[in-house]
Amino acid sequence: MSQQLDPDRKIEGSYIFTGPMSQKGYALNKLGASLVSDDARASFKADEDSYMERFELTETQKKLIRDRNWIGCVKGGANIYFLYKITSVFGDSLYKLGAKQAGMSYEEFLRTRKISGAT
Amino acid sequence: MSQQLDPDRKIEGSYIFTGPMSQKGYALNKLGASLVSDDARASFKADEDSYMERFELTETQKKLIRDRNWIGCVKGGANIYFLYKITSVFGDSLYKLGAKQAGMSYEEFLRTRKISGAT
Amino acid sequence: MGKIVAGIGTSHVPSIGVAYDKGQQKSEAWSPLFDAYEPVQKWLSEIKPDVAIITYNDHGCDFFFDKYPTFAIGAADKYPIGDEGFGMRQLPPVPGDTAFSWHLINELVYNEFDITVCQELKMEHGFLVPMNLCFSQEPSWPLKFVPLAVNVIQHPLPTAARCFKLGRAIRNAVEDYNDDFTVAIFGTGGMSHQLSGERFGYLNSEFDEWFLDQIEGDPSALISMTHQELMERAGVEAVELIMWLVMRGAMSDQVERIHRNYYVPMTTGMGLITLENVVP
Amino acid sequence: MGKIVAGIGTSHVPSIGVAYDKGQQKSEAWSPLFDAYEPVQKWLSEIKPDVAIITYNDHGCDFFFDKYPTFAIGAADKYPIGDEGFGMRQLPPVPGDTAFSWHLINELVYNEFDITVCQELKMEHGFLVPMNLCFSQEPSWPLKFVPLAVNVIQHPLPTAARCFKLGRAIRNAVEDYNDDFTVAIFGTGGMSHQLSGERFGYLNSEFDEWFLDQIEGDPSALISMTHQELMERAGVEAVELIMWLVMRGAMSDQVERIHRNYYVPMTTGMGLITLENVVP
Ligand SMILES: [Fe+3]
Ligand SMILES: [Fe+3]
Repeated sequence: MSQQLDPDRKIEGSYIFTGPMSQKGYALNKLGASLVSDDARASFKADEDSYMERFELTETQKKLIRDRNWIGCVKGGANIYFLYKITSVFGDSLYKLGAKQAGMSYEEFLRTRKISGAT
Repeated sequence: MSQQLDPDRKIEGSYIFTGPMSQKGYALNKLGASLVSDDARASFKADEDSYMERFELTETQKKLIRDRNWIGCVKGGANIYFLYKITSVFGDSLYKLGAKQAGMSYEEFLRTRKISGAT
Repeated sequence: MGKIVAGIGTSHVPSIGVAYDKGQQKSEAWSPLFDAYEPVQKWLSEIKPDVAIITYNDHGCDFFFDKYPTFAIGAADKYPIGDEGFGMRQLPPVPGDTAFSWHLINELVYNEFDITVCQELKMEHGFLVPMNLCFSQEPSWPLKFVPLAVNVIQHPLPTAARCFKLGRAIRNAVEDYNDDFTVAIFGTGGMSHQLSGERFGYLNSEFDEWFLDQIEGDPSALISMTHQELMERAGVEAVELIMWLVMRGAMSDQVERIHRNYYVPMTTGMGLITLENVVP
Repeated sequence: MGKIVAGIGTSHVPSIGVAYDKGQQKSEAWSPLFDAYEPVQKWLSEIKPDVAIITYNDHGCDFFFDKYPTFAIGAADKYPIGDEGFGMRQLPPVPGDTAFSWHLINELVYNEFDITVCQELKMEHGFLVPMNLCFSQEPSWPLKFVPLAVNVIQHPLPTAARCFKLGRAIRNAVEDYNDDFTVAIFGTGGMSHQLSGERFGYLNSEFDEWFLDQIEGDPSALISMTHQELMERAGVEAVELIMWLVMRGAMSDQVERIHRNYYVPMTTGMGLITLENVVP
């Protein structure tokens, strides 16, 4: 059996989306997965709390979203591609979402890139 | 490559549910797949035609249903398990559906069975 | 290391579920079936497996042809009951074992089985009938379950050989798991029957008895059988018998048969076989 | 017998789709990328493949973790454009080749690949970005497509070796098809990048250049690489580079490289390689 992940080699600043992580973040990801129409995005934006009610989020998960705590979401099993659909509704595009996870301002982040216009 | 089906050995009175059959009967099967709640079954029963409108059935497919032409459905790519959900709405249980395909009355069919009470 | 303690082949005819729900276990028509499972229930309550892996096929409760998987495995704590088109059966949700499911899925995928992983699955007759026959849900299900759904309805189906190899890989995954963990594995469906076409009602009891012989003594002829041959000899819908080979593949080459039954009241040969491994 | 006439590895970064839709192909930031694809478009318009098989991954447009497949293949005449969460791109539906899809699926399933068969699939950036880069849709798409989606987001992922073998099996299936039928096969995604966690923005251009060397000259080190190593060296989301091995497996052992490009403006190494078979 060729194991593909080595639990003894944690990759710094990384959270591998394994089965147990997927189970833990299931409600968060389901919320993300729902945001694939203008209507859904508009209702979420208009009333976050009642939109969240449709999914079985725990109080902790709701708080992560209310606090825009994206790195907390990732640690809690949000898959980056589904999380991205959530953060986009709040204006956090992929690179803003990334900068927040890394604890930088968007401008700081852009300064670390070669071509800051290629967004 | 071990081919599993032999196109030169047609099995009498049988229609193998292959890819092309599945493609052909797609709308019929999608209609069947929808009938998995009391509400859906009630609306279909109440107004067949407008229920059928929700799926992209061809005129031929609609006529097969209106005519309760179950063997025609099977020849047209209806999968037996999805067709069964359609026929059940019209009171044709699995064995009645079967008898009709075989061109027998239900009573005739039951007489060919060992234990006619085991339905 | 974990251990497979029981291998069970059994039919999953929907009318058995109806008879069960109506309490007809002791009726003249149904007692030859249900009575045969009483010693099986007793045997299983003595063996007490931690988990039962149930190889079954969806009949349009969970999957549609928009996205139809060859092999799908559940990874949930709980599997609710589904509506197959005839109303919801009044049964409690089925308990799952998420930790073991993920272990199994990991090992299978890394061993080149291309599993569709299901964190939501609804249970239907293909799964529930074997459960109803082999376990009592009073006061609650006595073990946890892993649903393993196989495509046996939209060709191309996995070959019989592939099903057998999947069983082998499942055995290896169980043996790689926690000490003292015990598993019962089920292959369900069949036996001979045909539901679609003018050939509706076709049966072949001789074939079924031969299949029961071979699954016990020497499955090699079953492993190399094509879908064509299986459908010709046993009926188009009987091709689902390939699922018994997942069970057989998970057992040792030599097995001891504990129970066997065959009853054919209506359109389907209702078969039962239970096996234990002969440790070499 | 059918023939694979082109093997293409290319990144599928979403911002490329945005730049494309905004007509920024000639902007300072984007021309180093788009310019590199002009000769590729020309080459492909000369080769004129009948079908392109695009190995890509869904990013939450078609699949959710309720039922997540390892390998999914489309079998439809037409694939509509999907909404990934950011609105619908104004692109015409993608034409499919149902007959070839079913042929391919048959051969793969009978050769023990456990495919999820999709008669409905919506197309998203993983698929559309490579199309936009390599073909012109004016006045209409010049060929048909087969989408092949690989799970590269929820572990366990298929191993790199399994992806390579899938490519081999695809080549055999193409060679078993109609005379004069020609296929381009794409592996998409990557190259180095990390989107999740505090390590966001991690890049490794040295790794990317080495990967481009190996995929051309000798993929064996890539085939035996674990997901762990790939993620350590190239970033967590870069593990999707295993999809390039499906493409490479479909090519002959020796290949001739036609184009190569590498550009890394932002968070992802944007790589391109095109290959032709060296007939032995
Ligand atoms: Fe079945
Ligand atoms: Fe991707």
